[in-house]
Amino acid sequence: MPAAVKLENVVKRYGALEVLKGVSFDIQPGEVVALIGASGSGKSTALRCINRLERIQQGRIEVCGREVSDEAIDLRALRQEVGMVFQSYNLFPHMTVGQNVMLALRRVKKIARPEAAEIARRVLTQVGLGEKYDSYPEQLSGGQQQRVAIARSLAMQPRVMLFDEVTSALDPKLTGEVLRVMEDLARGGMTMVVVTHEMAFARRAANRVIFMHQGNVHESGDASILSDPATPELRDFLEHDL
Amino acid sequence: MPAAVKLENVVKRYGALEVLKGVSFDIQPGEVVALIGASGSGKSTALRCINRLERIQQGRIEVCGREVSDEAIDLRALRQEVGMVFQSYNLFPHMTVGQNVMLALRRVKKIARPEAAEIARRVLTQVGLGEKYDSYPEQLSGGQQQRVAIARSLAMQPRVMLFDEVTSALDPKLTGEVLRVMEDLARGGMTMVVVTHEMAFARRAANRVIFMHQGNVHESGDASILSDPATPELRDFLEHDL
Amino acid sequence: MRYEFNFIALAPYWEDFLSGAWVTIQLTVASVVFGLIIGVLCAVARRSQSVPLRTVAGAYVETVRNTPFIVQIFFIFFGLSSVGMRMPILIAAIFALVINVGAYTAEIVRAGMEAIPEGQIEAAQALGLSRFQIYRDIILMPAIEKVYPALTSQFILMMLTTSIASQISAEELTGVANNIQSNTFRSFETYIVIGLLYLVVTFLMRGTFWAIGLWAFPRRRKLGMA
Amino acid sequence: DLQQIKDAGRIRIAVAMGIPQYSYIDGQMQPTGSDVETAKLLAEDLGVRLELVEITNAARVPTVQTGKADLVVSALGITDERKQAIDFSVPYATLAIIVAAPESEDIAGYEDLTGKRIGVTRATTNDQDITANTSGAEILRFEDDATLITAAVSGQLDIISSQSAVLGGVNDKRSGNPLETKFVQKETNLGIGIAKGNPELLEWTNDWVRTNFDNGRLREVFTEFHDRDLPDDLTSR
Amino acid sequence: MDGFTFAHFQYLLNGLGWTIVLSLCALVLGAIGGFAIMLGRISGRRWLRNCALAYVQLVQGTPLLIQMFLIYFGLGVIGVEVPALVAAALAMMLYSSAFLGEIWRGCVNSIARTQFEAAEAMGMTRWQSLLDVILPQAARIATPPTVGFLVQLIKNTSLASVVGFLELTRAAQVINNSLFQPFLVFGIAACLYFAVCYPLSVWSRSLERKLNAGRR
Ligand SMILES: Nc1ncnc2c1ncn2[C@@H]1O[C@H](COP(=O)(O)OP(=O)(O)OP(=O)(O)O)[C@@H](O)[C@H]1O
Ligand SMILES: Nc1ncnc2c1ncn2[C@@H]1O[C@H](COP(=O)(O)OP(=O)(O)OP(=O)(O)O)[C@@H](O)[C@H]1O
Ligand SMILES: [Mg+2]
Ligand SMILES: [Mg+2]
Repeated sequence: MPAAVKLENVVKRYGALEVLKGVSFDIQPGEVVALIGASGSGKSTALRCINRLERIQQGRIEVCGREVSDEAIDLRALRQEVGMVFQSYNLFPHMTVGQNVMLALRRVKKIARPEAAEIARRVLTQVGLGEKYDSYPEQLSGGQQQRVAIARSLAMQPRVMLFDEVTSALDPKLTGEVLRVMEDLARGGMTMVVVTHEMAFARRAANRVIFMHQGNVHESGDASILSDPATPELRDFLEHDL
Repeated sequence: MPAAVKLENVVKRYGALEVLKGVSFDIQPGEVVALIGASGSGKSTALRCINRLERIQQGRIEVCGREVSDEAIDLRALRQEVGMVFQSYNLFPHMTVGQNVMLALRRVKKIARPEAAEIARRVLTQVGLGEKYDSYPEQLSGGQQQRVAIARSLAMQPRVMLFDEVTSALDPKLTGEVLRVMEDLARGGMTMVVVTHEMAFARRAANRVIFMHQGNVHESGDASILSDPATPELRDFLEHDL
Repeated sequence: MRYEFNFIALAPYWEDFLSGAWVTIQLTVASVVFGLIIGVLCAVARRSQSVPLRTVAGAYVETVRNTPFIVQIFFIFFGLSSVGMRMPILIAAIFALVINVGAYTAEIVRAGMEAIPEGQIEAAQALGLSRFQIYRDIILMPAIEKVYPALTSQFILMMLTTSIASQISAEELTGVANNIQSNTFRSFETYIVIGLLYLVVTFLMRGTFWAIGLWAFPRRRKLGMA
Repeated sequence: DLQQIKDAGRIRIAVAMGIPQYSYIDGQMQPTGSDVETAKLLAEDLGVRLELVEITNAARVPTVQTGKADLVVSALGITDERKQAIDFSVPYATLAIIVAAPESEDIAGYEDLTGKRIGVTRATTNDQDITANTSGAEILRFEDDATLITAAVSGQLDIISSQSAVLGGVNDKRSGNPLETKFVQKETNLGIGIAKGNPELLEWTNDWVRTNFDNGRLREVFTEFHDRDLPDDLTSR
Repeated sequence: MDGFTFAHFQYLLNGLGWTIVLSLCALVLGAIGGFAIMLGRISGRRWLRNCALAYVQLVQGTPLLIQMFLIYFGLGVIGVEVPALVAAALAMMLYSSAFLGEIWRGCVNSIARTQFEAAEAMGMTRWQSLLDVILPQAARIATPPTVGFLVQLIKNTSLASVVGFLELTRAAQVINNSLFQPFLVFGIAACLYFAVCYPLSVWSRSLERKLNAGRR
C-alpha cells in the first residue's frame, strides 16, 4: 500500500530564503500526524506544498500515489483528495454556512443542489452545527467558524486532511469539541496532518509526531518523544511547555 | 494601603445588552490576577473599563486611588499609571519597533530622543528583542509582535498592567518567555491583570484567579480553585481542559 | 487617405510647446501642495465633533465635487474681478484648482482616516497620547500612506484638468496647442504632440510621487512594497 | 463632392456657434447671424436641405478636413497658412478687427500696447495679428468671444482686440467707463472653407458667391447683422 | 438679446439629456471594458498584465479632450466615418474602462489572497473561484468608488462638446454667447449638475458607511 503522503528531500525557497531545506517524511493511510516546531520553522509551508498551494524547488511530493511536483498534474483531482483547514478559517463571508459547505460540492463535484444541501447538513451536524445552516460566518463564534471550515473540507470526502493550527485562540471547551471531531475522523480511517503548538493537543490527537526545526525534520516518532525527547532542540522546545 | 484596582458593582451596557452586570473585585498592589471565563463573558470589557476605554453605566472603578468613573478625571494621568497590552497587539504598523516603544515616552513623558531610545533598547532587550529595534511590526512573527506590545507598555513604567490574552497563538517556548517576563515584573512589584484562556498559564502566573460567567464574577480565589472548583459552572468550564 | 501628416510644420513652435508644458507643471505643483493642505484640514474638519465645522466642510466638499470645474473657474476668475480683485491669471487658475482638488483630496483622506482600525487609536489612548498627538502620529500619516495610490491618481487627473485653465487665458499646454493649431491648422499633429507631452508629464508625476512615497513612508521602502 | 451632395439631397455646413453677429442663438433658441443666413441661402440655391453642423471654434478646420461637413461658413479668415490645409472660396464677407479701450487709455497704434494687458479670442485672426504686431504686451487669450466679453465686463480687462460687433455687447453690460474703438487693425476677408480635392464644389461655390454678391443678396444679409457695408471689390480681392 | 427665458432653460435641459445619455453610454460600455481590463491586470499571464497596464497608463495619462478629438477626427482621417455619438461613446468607453478597471482591480486585490487559496484548495478552478468567491465580495467594496467615479464622469462628458455635442456645459456656453450673463447661465447649469450628482454622492457615501459598518 503506497503512503498517503510522501515527501522526499523537499526544498522550498522564497527568493533567497530557504524555508524547507530537504524535508522527507512518509505518512501512512489512516495515520494522524502532529507537525510541531517553533514559529517560522516551516510547518505551514510544508502543508501548503502538499496540496500545491506552493511550488517546490527540489525534491518530490506524492499524495495518494499522485506526483504533486509534476508540472502537468491535474490540480483539481489532487485537491479533491486533499482537504485543507486554514489557520484563519478562510470562510467565504458573503455566503451562509450551508452555501460555504455546498459550494465545492456543486462546482467541483457537480452534485445537484438538493443532494449537495443534504450532504452539507449531514457534515454540519457531524461537527455539531446542524442548526447554523443559514447563519453567516460573522454571526458565529471563533470555534464555530473553525468547525464550519472543517465541515467544508470534510464534505468533499478527501482522503487526506491538512489542519493548520485549528485550535489557536479557542478556549479549552471549544478545543475539546474540535478534538472530538478529529477523533471521529481518525476512527473513520482518514489520514490527517495536524500543525499545532499545543503539546497537550498533539499528545492526545496524534499517533505520530514530527518535530521541525529550521526547515528540517529534526526528530520524529510516536507521542512519547514529547515526554522523552532525543534531541536537545526538541528538549529545549518542550522545556517551556506548562 | 488602597487597592491598586477596585471595581464596585460595575454595570456596563452596549445598548440593550448588559455585558457587565454588577462586577466587584479588589486587586492589591503587587498582585497578579488571572481573569478567566468563557468567550463573551465580559473579560475584555472589564479590562477596557479599568483604563476607561469604555464608560460604565453604574458603579465605581478606582485605580491607584483615582476615581476612574469620575467625568472630570485626567485621562492622560490615569493612563500613565495603567498599561494595557491588547489581544491583537495593536502595534503601529508604520513605525519601527523602536519607534513604537519610544512614541509615548517622547510624546507623553516628553523624554528627549536619545534618552527615550536608550529606554526603548533596554525594555526590548528585557523581552529578548534587542536586535529587532529597526524592524517593522509586519517583519516579526506573532510572538515577537506580542512581546513588542508588552515592551511598549512596560517602557512607560505603569503601576498596573492589563494583559488581554497575551499568549494566544504563541508556541510553548514563546509562552514560556512571556511568562518569565511577567514573573520578573511581579517580582518588581507590578500589579497585573491577565485575561487568559490557557489554564496552565493561569495556574502558573497568578496569585489569584477570578472566574467570570455571564457578566458576573462567579467564583474567585487562589489558583487552587482551578483544580478544585466550587461552582458547577467553573467545573464545566474546566472539564474540557486537556 | 486624404490627410497627410506633417510634423515638420510644428517644428518652429517647439519653444511654445515647452513653455506650455512648463506652465502646466507650475499649475500642477502649486495645486498639489496647497490642495493637499486644504484637503487634510477639511478631512479633519469633517470628522470633528463641532457641528458647524463639519457642516461648513461638508458643504464645501459636496458643492465642489458635484459641479464642473469649468463653472468653478469662471466663478472664481470673473466673480473676484467683479468685486474688484484682479489677480494674475496663473494665481487665479491655481486658486480655482486648489479649491477643486482640495475637495477631492478631503474625501480621499477622510476615507483613509476612517480605515484606521479603532484598535490603533485605543492603543494610543491607552499609552496616554493626546488627541492632537493621536491625529498626527497614529491617524494622519498611516491614512495618507493607505490612500497614497488614490491620491496620486487624483492629482494626475487634476493635472489633466489644468487644460481647462486655458478658458481663462492661461497659456498651459492645451491653450498653447490651440494657438499653434490655429496658426498651422495641423490639428492632429498638434494634438498628438501635446498628447505625448501630457504623457511625459504624467510619467514625471508618477515618478515624483513614487520618490516622495519612498522618502515619506520608509516602511514601504524597507519592506519592498513600493 | 457636388454630385454626392445633390444625390443626398442635403448639404452639411459647419458653423461655430457663439461668434457674435455671425452665428449665435436667438431668443427662440434658433441659430441665426450672418453666417447662418448665408448658409441657408446657399443651401436653398443648391436646391438641397441644409444640415447645420454646430461645432466649436477650434474644430472649424478639422471638421471639413475630415469630411464631417461639406463646407464651413464660420467667420473663417483667408490666410496663406490656412490655404495649405483647406481650400477657400472667394471672399463672401469681411471681419473688421479693432482694438478697443476706455476713453482714458491713450492708444493709437500697436506700439502703444507695449506693457498693457490686452484680451483676444484664442485662435482668431485678432490673436494672430496682435501677437505678430506687438511686443511686450500681456496677451490674454480666451476660448470664445463670450468669455472675452465677460472678462471685459467683469473688469479683468480694459483693452480688447476683437471684431467691432462685440463692442456693443460689452458696453451694454459694462458699468460705466465704456470701451471705444481706438484703431482698426485690419479688415480680414472671410472665405467659405472646403476640403481639398473638391474642384467642382469649389467652383460652384465661387460662382454662387460672385453671383449673389453682385445681385446684392449677400450684402443684404451682412448689413442686417453688422450695421456696415461690405467693400464693392470684395469678390475680386 | 434680452434676459434668460424658459426657452433657454429648455435648451439647458435638453443639454442635460445628452449629458445623461453620454454618461450612461460611458458607464455601460466602460463597465464592460473595465471588467476586461481588470481581468487583464490580475491575469496570470505576464504579457497580458503588461498590455493592460500599458493601456491604463496611456489612457489615464492623456486628457479626455485629446482622446475625443483624436478618435472623432482621427478615424475620419483614416477614412472611417463615425457619427459623433459613436465617437464620443467610444472615447468615453476607453476613458472609463481604464479608470474602472483600475478601481476594480484594487477591490479584487483587497479581497485577501487567502480567499482565493481556500477556493482553490477545494479544487475549484481559477475562473470559478473568481466568479463565486472573489467577485461577489469585491462588488460590495467596489460600489462606493464606482459611484464616485460616475459623478466625475458625468461632469467630464462636457468634453464631448469638441465633437459637436450640445451637452449641458456646451449648451450653457452657447446661451452665454448670446446673453453674456455667465453667472446666471453657468449658475443654473451648475445647479442642474448638482441636482444629478449630489444624490449619487449621497448614495455612494451611505453605501460606504453601510459596508464599513459590516466589516467592523
Ligand atoms: N510568502 C512568503 N515570502 C517570504 N517568506 C515567507 C513567505 N511565507 C513564509 N515565509 C517565511 O518562511 C518561514 C516559514 O514560514 P511558515 O509559515 O511555514 O512557518 P510556521 O512554521 O508555520 O510558523 P508559525 O508557527 O508562526 O505559523 C518564515 O521564516 C516566514 O517568514
Ligand atoms: N462594542 C460592542 N458593542 C456591542 N456588544 C459588544 C461590544 N463589545 C463587546 N460586546 C459584547 O459584549 C460581550 C462581552 O464581550 P467581551 O469582549 O468582554 O468578551 P470576552 O470575555 O473578552 O470574550 P473572549 O474570550 O471571546 O475575548 C460579548 O457578548 C460581545 O458580543
Ligand atoms: Mg504557520
Ligand atoms: Mg476578549
